[in-house]
Amino acid sequence: MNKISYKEAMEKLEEIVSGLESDEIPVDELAAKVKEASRLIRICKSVLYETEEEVNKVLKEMQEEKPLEE
Amino acid sequence: MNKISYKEAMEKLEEIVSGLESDEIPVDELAAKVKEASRLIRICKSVLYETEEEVNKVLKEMQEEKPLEE
Amino acid sequence: MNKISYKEAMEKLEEIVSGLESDEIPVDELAAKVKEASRLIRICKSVLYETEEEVNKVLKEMQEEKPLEE
Amino acid sequence: MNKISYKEAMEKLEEIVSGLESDEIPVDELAAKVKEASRLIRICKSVLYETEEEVNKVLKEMQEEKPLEE
Amino acid sequence: MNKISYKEAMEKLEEIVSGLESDEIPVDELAAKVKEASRLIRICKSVLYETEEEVNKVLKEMQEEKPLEE
Amino acid sequence: MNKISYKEAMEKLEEIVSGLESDEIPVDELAAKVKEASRLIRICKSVLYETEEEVNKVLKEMQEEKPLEE
Amino acid sequence: MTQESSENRKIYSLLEVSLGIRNAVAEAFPSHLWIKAEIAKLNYYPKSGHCYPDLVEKQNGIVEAQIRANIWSGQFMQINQKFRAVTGEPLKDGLKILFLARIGYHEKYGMALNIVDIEPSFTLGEMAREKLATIEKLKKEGVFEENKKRPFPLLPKRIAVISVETSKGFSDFVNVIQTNSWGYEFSIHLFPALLQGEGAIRSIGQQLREIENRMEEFDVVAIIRGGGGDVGLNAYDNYSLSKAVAVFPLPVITGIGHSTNETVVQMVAFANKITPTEAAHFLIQQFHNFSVRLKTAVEKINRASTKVFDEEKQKFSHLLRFFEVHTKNLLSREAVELNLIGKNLGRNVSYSIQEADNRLKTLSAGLLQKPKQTLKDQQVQLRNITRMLGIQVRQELNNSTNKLESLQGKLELLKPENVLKRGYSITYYNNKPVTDASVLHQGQTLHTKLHRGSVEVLVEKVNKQTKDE
Repeated sequence: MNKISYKEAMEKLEEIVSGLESDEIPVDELAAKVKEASRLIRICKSVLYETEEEVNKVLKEMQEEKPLEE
Repeated sequence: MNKISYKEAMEKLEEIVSGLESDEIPVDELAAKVKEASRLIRICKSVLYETEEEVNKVLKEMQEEKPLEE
Repeated sequence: MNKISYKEAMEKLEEIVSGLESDEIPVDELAAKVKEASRLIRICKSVLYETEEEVNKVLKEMQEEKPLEE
Repeated sequence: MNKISYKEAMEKLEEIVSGLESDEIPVDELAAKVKEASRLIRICKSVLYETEEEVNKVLKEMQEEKPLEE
Repeated sequence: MNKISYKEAMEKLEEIVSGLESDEIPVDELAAKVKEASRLIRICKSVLYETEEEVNKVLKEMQEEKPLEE
Repeated sequence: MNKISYKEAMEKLEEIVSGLESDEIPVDELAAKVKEASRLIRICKSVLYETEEEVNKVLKEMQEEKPLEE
Repeated sequence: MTQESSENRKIYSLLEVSLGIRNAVAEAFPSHLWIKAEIAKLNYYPKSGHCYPDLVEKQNGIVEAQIRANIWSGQFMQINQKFRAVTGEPLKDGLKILFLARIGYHEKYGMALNIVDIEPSFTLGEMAREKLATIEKLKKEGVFEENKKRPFPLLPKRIAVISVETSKGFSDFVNVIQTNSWGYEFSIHLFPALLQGEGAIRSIGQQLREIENRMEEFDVVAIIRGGGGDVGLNAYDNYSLSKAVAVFPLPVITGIGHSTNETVVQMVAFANKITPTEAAHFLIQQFHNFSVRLKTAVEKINRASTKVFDEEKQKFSHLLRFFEVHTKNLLSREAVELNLIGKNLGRNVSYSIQEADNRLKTLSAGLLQKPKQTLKDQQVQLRNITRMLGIQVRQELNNSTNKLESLQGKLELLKPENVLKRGYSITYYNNKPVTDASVLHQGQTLHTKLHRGSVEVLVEKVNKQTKDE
């Protein structure tokens, strides 16, 4: 589950980034998108820097906030 | 006032601009149109400013966290 | 006095001028017509002036607004 | 004396002159007609003069008004 | 004496002359007719003279009037 | 003596002359007729003379009158 | 040969028999022989320096022959050194060797081959042959590349390490991983195993199975061997171990030592990283890669959003400029038009007035001329009439005078005196002129008047005549 989460997070992040780069994201949605990106980055960072238990905690928190799947 | 989205505001602005460009706006309505444009620009600026604030905040937060290194 | 629109005033003016050009205005009415034209020109000028003032004010306001950090 | 309009005066004047030209006016009435014509001419001139004065005044006023910047 | 108009006088004169031309006037009446003609001529001349005087006066007046500026 | 008009005199004269010419008048009356005719002639001549005098006078008067300016 | 059967038979002492065997063997194998066999167990005793290898010959994995051997310490060192120099392996269990040996029997120790020399090139060939066979078999089975094709986790965070806890390799590996200066957090789980020699095959295999059972807990497997130098690696050419690695469901990273000759396990592993340190760095590198992607994403977000902001701001200043320029243009255009209208108005009005004035002048001129002309015409007419009057009157008078004179002339001619003058005479009777002779009678006295004077005339004869004569 963890594997999928952060991998998905990276994919979504890069999707958002390429959306941003191709000017597909309207200004109205920019903040939301960047926030979402930030959230995804936090997930990814947690995998890089946190211990396994901490990562699981972060992912659990994140998923409680908002599910990644949209 | 912020009920209107950035995109809508921009579209309205462009409408006004193309109206001016094709001389379709009578002198009588010019001031009103420019006022309207000003209002729309102010709305857009405010949206943009808020978005920028928010985005910058998020980006700053992101960088203040353990930074990514190579 | 400003009940009449710029457009209407312009149309009336053009009517008077073309009336003059085609010698359709009797001498008896000439002074009245010229006075009327003068009045219309003054109205138009005043509309133009006011519009300019207003537009300048709006544009100035727009430029004086706290610019977004760049 | 100014009860008569320029137009009426001109019409009468033209009638008299064309009467004179076609020798339809008897000598007996000649002096009276010439007097009448003279009077009509004076009326017309006076109307024209006044009109010109008035028109010039109006035009001068118009030119003295602060012109709009171009 | 001026009861008779120029026109009537002229008509009578022409009558007399044409009477003379067609020998219709008896010698007995000749002197009287000539006298009559002379009187009529005098009347006519006087009318013409007076008319001329008057016309000249009027015309002179007309020319002396301040002309319109050109 | 002037009771008889030039016209009557002439008629009588012509009557006498034509009577004389048509030999209808007996010689013994001839003298009387001739005498009569002579008288008539004298009358006529006198009328003519007077008329001429008078006409001349009138015409002369007419010409002596101040002519109209030309 | 048990004790119970000693009565009827010649009984040999053990020594006798043993000496007999010894002689027989010495006789049968008088000189050294080149023999090939597999070292089942080396049995090296470092203390004495002697080595007592158990040699076997296997066929299809079944031991068909077995014999003990010995290499005395004096030779072992030399042999082993030479062997190692050539094969990269020390003498060890499982090796196939070609050796020069004297077959000897010792009463006390039994049959033994005294190995005096070993030909390392044979073992090398055997090892190479075995390795090749393993590779070929794996390829034939289509599993050779299998581990390499495993999806490598984005982040090899949870590492199952097969190693020896006390080994330098393991401690190097752990050290590099845990003390990475970037703060990457790994989780390492050690699965201890033998990493050298024949035992390694089984031991590693076992741990691999253990890891496979708990596969969900790990991202990657690292086989870490260290401190053992270059020796003892040919277990890694073993088919079963190689296959186990090749088909392992998680990617396997090897850090099993410097080998000029890659072992099959290293070949089939997902990544072969020679040393434990390198393996550790490889894993850290994956974190770096991930981190770079993240960093790139952040930078891109930063750049893209900055670009969006800049562009939008630019739009605003363009819009502002546009409105400024455009409205100014529009207004000044209108102003120009207004001024033009004003000028036109002035010109047109002046023109209209001028026109009216001209018309008035024309009429005035007509007025100035025509009445005078009329008056002059009338004067001329009047003068003509006057002249005509004079002429006519004079004519009339002349006519009358002429007529009168003509009558007078006629009358003159008809006067009796003038008739008598021409010789005519008038004859009267009784004072009546006689025009008819028939009324006269002879003898009558008639009175005849002549032009001058008169005479008394007596009628002598009357001649009657018709009038028509």
